[in-house]
Amino acid sequence: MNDLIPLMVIVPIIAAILLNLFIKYNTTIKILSFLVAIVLPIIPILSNYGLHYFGGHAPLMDNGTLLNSLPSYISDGPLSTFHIGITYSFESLQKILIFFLFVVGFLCIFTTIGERKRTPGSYMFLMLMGLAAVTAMLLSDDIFHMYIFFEIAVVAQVGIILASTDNQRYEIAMKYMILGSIGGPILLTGIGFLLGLVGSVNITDIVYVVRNGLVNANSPVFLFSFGLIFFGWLYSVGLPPFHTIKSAVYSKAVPSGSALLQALSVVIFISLGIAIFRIYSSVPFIGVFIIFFSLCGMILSLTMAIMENDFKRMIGFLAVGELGYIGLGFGLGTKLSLTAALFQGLNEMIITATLFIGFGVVLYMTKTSDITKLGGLIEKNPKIAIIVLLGGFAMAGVPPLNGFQSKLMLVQSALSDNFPELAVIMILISIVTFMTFIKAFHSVYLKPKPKNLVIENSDVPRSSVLVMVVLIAICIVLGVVPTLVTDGFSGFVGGLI
Amino acid sequence: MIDTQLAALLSSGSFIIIGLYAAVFIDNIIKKIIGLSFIEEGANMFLIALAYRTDGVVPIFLPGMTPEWFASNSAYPLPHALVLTSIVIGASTLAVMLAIAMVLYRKHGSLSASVILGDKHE
Amino acid sequence: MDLYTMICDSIRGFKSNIRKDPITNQNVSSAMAAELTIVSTVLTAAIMLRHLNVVLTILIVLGLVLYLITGMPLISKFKREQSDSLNKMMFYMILTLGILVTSIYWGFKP
Amino acid sequence: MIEYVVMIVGVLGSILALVQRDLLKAAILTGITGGCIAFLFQILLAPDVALTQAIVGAAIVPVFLAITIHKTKRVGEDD
Repeated sequence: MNDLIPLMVIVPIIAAILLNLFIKYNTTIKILSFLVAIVLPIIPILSNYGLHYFGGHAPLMDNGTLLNSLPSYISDGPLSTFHIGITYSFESLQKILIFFLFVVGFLCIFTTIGERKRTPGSYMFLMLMGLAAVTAMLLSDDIFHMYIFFEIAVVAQVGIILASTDNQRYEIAMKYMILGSIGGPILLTGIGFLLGLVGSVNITDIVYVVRNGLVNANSPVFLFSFGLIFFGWLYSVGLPPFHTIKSAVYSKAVPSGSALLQALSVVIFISLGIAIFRIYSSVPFIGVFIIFFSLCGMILSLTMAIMENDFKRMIGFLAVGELGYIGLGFGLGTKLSLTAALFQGLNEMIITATLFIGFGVVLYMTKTSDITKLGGLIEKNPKIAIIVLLGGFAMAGVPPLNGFQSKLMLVQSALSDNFPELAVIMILISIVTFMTFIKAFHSVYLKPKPKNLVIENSDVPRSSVLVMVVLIAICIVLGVVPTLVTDGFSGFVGGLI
Repeated sequence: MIDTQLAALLSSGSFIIIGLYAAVFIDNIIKKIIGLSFIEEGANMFLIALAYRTDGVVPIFLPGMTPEWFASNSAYPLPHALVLTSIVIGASTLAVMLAIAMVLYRKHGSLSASVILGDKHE
Repeated sequence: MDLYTMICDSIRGFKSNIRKDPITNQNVSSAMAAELTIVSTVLTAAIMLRHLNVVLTILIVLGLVLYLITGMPLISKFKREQSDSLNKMMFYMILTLGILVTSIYWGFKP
Repeated sequence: MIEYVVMIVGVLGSILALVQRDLLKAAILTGITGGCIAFLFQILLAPDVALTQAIVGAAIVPVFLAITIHKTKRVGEDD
């Protein structure tokens, strides 16, 4: 049913507004947010592939009676194929990614409900609003619509940071907003250049116009718009020079919030990246730019992660560094590499959620995130230690977990595209990731326990453990049967190139 | 005399540059935020200036106009619709930033960006 | 021999460069790991320029080797530059924007 | 002719707002710039946007700024 497509955006928004109304009633908020979160993943499974035209504004081509009543310079020209209203397209990529995004969102909401005695309604509001915004970005076929929902997602992200109890949250939120208020309008200016050149903000129309030579794809205006939109993309995903602020953002939020923030970033990365890839695929050097910034992101974030002593910040840097892999896949631009990049994005969402929630348990128990003051926690709860270790294996790419499959695909695509150096770098970075993770794991769990370490809450919330088990189960399933999702992704990529 | 559209584009560009200058070089955080609002307004004005048509009419279809005449004389209404949304988004972002600035002032007792947004906690 | 002493000195210099944190073996070893990661990945990435021009690649790789070895404790500089200070973030952001727009607008004009 | 004058006033107002030491004056000058931009939107054939911009840029934003300045500190440090 195509009518279900807009519901994926509408349901979370309405639920968020309702939660804001019932902000005084704790039980109502718990029940309502739980119900909404459990209903959300069902919607993308039930709905069919297809397009949804808002307000019924189909292109003129599809509307015979209206087309015949128009003068011939409209009905015969390219104008008749233009999309008049906002269009949502729902294909295999959207189906898989939105399903897993909602699953991660559900697990984060579930963790929050379990960890806190009193569930804050405004926090739930922000989480649902962020979910709705990135879903709209993924569904939308309209680059300005993406910009609007991206700004909404930024405000929701800032709210999620502010909802934590960290001492530095206001400073980081302010920095993120200041940088965002420069990155956002620059993205808007790039969209403006594109709009002035083409006259439409619909991506399919822009691609049609560029492919058919109606617009000179080498004109300085087109290239300039590429530069500005690319800069906005760098800001929105946290590649350099924004990797420091992005990792700071991850490290200042509540752990379940950080898990959601990383999921939001990945989806923003993929949706805007696909838009850029589709529009500017004729520009010859687009891959060079994307590969350069992705490599910088991987190297800089990884080296910063090794040097870090705060495990929240370390996981934040690792998460940002992993985003570089998706960028490399986009930069290579072959069918295999794009499929691998999308798969890697999906894996990253799940794996980083595991790690954030797993180390969040440590933070919950000891109230400190400095690894020099921690140690010996494996005696307290060996189960969680094993789950976190599995998450680290998945992130580093140890078989048979899902990270291995996507990284193997990426390495293969780099080799087959005559870039063996990229393959070498990917493997190197993967090794260093593993080393960094083991350093954190060793000093939190294996090192002898320092004498002055006080364990304040020794009872770990069951919900967190359950959530981690579910996430690791997803990791293993995707690692053993990767064709569950890669078939859908490669089908989508086949239509893209 | 340069025509109106070019002048509007130039002034929107100067708004963006003034705003960038303020955001980078001015230390006071309220003035930084004012500069950011100028960047936002410059981007909006750029979109509106793109839609302008010399000797055109407002894109409202009035009785007595033929569709052909309207199509060849009116300004392009799509950017207007986009800018309406963008203005509101800009104002709400500004409000959030000002609210955070108030909290930061209460915490640090200063409005200087190098004091409150520096690197001293590392 | 000269080169060898230089590398040894720079490794000894790590301890003095990481003065902010309490000095542990773990800190020094992680700094060295980061240093080696940067050197190896940057050199490997530089080889990718062979798709443009082989002679240029050899020159650039040799230059990078010399630069990376002579300026050996790189990581402390990197860490200082990537701090949480807003001014540094803003500086690198404007730098990136400038380089991006300039190279796209003038460098690639056909 | 009037549009060139308004543009110059708007750009000058933005520069003046940023060099003020008294932040309240800066807020008022921001309002003047917002009003000039609203007027320019009217000239650039976008009357509907001009209405919104007049409300947001000339009234709401300066009031927000003034409230913040009232709650914090009126005179900025030297910069």
